[in-house]
Amino acid sequence: MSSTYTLPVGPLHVALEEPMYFDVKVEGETVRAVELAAGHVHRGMEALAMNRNWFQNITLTERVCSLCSNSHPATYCMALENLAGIVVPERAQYLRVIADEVKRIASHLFNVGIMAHLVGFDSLFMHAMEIREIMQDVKEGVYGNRMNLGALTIGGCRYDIDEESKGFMLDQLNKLKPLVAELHNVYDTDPLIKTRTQGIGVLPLDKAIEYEVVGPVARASGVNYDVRRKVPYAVYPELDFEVQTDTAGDVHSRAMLRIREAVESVSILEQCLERMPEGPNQLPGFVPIPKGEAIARSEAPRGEVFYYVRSDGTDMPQRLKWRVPTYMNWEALQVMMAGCQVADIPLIVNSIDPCISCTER
Amino acid sequence: MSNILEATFALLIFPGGAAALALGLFLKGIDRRVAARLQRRVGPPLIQPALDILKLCTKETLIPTTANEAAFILAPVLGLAGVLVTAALMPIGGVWSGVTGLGDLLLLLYLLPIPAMAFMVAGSASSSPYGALGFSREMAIMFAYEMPLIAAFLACGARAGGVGEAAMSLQTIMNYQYANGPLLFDPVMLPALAAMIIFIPGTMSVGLFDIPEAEPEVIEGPLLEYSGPLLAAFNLMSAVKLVIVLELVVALFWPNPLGSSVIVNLIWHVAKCLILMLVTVTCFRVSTGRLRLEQGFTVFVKYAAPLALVSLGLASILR
Amino acid sequence: MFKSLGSLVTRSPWIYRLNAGSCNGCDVEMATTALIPRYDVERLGCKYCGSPRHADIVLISGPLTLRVRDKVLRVFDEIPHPKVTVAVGVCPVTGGAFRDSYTCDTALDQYINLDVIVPGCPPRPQAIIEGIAKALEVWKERMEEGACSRS
Amino acid sequence: MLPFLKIMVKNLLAGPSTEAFPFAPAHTPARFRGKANHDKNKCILCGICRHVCAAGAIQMRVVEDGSGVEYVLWHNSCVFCGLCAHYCPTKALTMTDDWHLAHRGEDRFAVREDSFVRYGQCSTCGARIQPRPAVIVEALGTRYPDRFMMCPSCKRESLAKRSVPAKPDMETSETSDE
Amino acid sequence: MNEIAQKILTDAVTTLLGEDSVHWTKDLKNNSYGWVKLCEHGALELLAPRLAAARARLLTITAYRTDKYARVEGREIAYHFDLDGVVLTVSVCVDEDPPRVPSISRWFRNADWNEREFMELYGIIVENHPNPRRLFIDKDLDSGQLDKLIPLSTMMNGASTKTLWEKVFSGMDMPKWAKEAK
Repeated sequence: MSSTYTLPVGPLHVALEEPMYFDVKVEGETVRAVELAAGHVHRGMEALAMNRNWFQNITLTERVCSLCSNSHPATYCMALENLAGIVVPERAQYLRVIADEVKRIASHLFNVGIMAHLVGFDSLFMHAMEIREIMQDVKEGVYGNRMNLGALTIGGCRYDIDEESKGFMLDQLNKLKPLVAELHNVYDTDPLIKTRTQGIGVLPLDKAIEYEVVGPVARASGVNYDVRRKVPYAVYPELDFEVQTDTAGDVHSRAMLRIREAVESVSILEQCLERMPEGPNQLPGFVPIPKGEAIARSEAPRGEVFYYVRSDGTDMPQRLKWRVPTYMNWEALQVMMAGCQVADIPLIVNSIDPCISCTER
Repeated sequence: MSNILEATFALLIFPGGAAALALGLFLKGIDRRVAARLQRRVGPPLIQPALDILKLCTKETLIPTTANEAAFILAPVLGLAGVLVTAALMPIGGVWSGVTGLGDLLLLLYLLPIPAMAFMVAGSASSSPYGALGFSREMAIMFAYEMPLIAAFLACGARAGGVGEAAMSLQTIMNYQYANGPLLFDPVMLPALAAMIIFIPGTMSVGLFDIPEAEPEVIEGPLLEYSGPLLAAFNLMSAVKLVIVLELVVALFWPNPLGSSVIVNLIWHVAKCLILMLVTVTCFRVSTGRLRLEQGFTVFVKYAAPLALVSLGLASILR
Repeated sequence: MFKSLGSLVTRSPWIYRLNAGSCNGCDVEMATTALIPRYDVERLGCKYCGSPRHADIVLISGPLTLRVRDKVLRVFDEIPHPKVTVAVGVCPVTGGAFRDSYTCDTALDQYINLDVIVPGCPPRPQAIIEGIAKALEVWKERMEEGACSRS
Repeated sequence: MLPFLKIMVKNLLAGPSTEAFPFAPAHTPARFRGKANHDKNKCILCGICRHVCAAGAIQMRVVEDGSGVEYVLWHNSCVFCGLCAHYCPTKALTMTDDWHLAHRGEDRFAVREDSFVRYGQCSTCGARIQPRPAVIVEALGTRYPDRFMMCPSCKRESLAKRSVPAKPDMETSETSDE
Repeated sequence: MNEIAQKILTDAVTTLLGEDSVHWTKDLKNNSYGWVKLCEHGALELLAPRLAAARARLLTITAYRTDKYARVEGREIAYHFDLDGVVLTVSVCVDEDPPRVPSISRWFRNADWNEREFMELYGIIVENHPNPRRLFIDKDLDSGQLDKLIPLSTMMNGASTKTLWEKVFSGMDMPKWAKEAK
């Protein structure tokens, strides 16, 4: 079995949520080379964005990717607000943070759940997904949809949290907390999870810097970069949370980091619900967008999201460009996958929490 | 004449053939239902495996153009036939003593790998890289689990037959147990039992050892290209294989009947198989994930085989 | 005879998920529907399968991008008859938010007959289950007509 | 040693967490964004819903005799974002919590919100004006409801007739009623 | 922290392009954004190594037409760099025909994908690119899709949408109001 052969992974592969094509050169069970082919989910969204007006783009950017569907319109609105000098009411800023963190918890739990599925531990996958359902219920109950919250508008938020939904949210968080702690323990101590994920897909610190990876992938390798702290936005400067980092840089440490971040997010949510001031949740009327250019960044579940907007004074963007975290992380896969086993490919790919629809737009 | 009739009956109706199929599907149904309960689900109805087979039979059969057609079709058919024959040979304590003169362990050793062989032929015949990968994995894991299996066989034989007297007949082992109590409660045989308990999920490819058919890695391996009735044959094969493997372990370690009534003994036998399956298959697959190939290999070589050898050694010395 | 067979056979629908370039919202919801205890489609006999050759019901999501089109159609062709197609989300029908993109071939029904459509962006799991139930009706009708072969 | 075993036992004791659906109705939260509902009695045909709709799910066409507009919201194009309802000035468009939209493929063009919005008529000359639904007129509580129902030219005329003693600020506020 | 990074970036730019070549803005949360305009792309090859030496990282690259509908010729490419939370945007004018810019992937590894992207979307030639293959768009499509933008009116009534809507209006069934009217 020493001869090398090519194993096509994808584009429509069960282990991948989305179409992505890898040509994996395999020798026996060991991976010798990986080549990526992208573009299956390229929907030409940047061209679409230039042909839709400012309002339509709120919805369009939300459809870039459904797992971080709140970060996109939030960053887009922030870019527009930077451009037009709009001051968002404080309550709306809190509401935005709440929407972001709810999505973050759900997204991280989804990722660690899928990891369990990929090592064949379906019961643990189901357990993690059941925990995620608590957050899904929050999304459905407070926002009205399980994936695309539709929470944002230019100059504020479309939804408000009244006493009833606040109580509902706190109940759900209380339900969630012990379960996430238990899940953390399972992932931390289960011998199978450990044997399958520790020391796999290692990305050392110097490589992480060289490949300029972002988000949990970078933080698990020891890069302390969280947009929420580095480039403060919304009300993050006033909130008390810690940026999670790790040094191992393997599949296991990335998963653990995500669970720890979910725990931090729960605490952020509680702080927000407690401190949220009274006031309007959005600016009245329509705000004109002047000519100019602006940039906004935010921390999506997968890492840094970057938006660049350029307006020529009409009701459509002259150019709307966004860069998503996975775009930065893809290339680092070649470092992680070097010399791994066939069985580890899905695990390593999943550990960067790939969002192909984000990347290819 | 009556011998031939008896053998035909054994092959087609009981305990091979129809009875084995029914028992296999029943066990699979229970397995799925209990697994669902352990995962906080309701689970499918008990007859679900049978419904699946029925459904598959109404589906179209697609054969990949690049496949070796004859091997592609023959693999599941021969695999199923092989397990059905094997099932007819399996003795059931107090009910059926196996086809006389045939129920010996050496023959079983030849027959047991048939399903794995069928998988391998299927994997290589389908000419897909995943099939090939599944093939090589199945082969590696088979070599690994055959070792503890043979060692455990020998240990039981040695315990039942004594030094120098190779008791390579299941009947002898069972008779020994009827006389001296089941080997299950024999401390000397405990390591061998442990090895067999690791062997069952290994040969059934569940839990830690779900390696050849791993869905996210090799997309169900050799089964990838199969559809319709041929896939149904594979599913039936694996159901009957489950029955054989469980019956084998029951025969080796606890074949003792409950009384003289055939019906009671039959129910008792099924109950033992069921409990064994719940522990070694259902709970095992629900509470674990899958190992990498070389890790799975290590489990058999490093733990299961030595355990069985310990029993073999003890059994040989103590006699 | 076909009648009783139809009602028995449709109790074992195996599901295959086909992503034609979706934003992954529908895919995540399909995975949720198919796999987690809260919705437990295994009650209905559903099984989520990894190979298209094992499938009976195909859930399609996404606006069918040009790059993935041929691959989707090839995989779809590998699904044995009788099969039932369910469009999850509006993208396969009209493109949804991605309508008229230069890379989207939008109307999937030019290539594949969509038997059931579940609108939503993404539809909630219960709606997907409803769609699967509708698909079972379609399948049953086909079995009763005896239209099992490749048409 | 095996932390999951504990969860497994707990699962077994807790019993299934499966919802009864599809064998019983499913719970739907009040805020759920299901299909949009268009109330023709509130619509003033301002078109903001069509303007903000990213999915192009709303189309309005003047019918042949010019008496009104056929308003179609096609659920197979709608992405259920709710922006139309958010920006609708008269709340003629609302998001309902109805998610039972799964349908057969052959019905794909029939799954839509369909209404006919009749144009308003100038109370004086009978010319075609934007709809002036009673609900809206009441809600606005305009000081000169009769003038509100006029076409722009009749309104101008009516204003001119009584413009001799008119206060300028009042007129500006009236014109904004339009 | 912010000031230091801002100073490093300013120095890197001004030593090459002179004082006042970088213009700083702040958003409401006091984050700094620097804007540099390069009217001649040769300077990019000199600026990029300086920024790399200052340990800035490339966020992304945005290419665009100076006029969206190409009524006026001219493209610009904006390179967005980040140093410890401070963003510096270097806009490079690309006026020649055919448009061309030098590759900066020698200094910034992740420029690779970005450059391939605007290569295929705007038909801009990148000189010395290590791997100039298509990235996202299908080989059946022409490059420069975003270069020749279709005006909104055509877009709104894109062919496929139009056919679909004709079917909606012609109605597989009669609308309710029409039935009532009869």
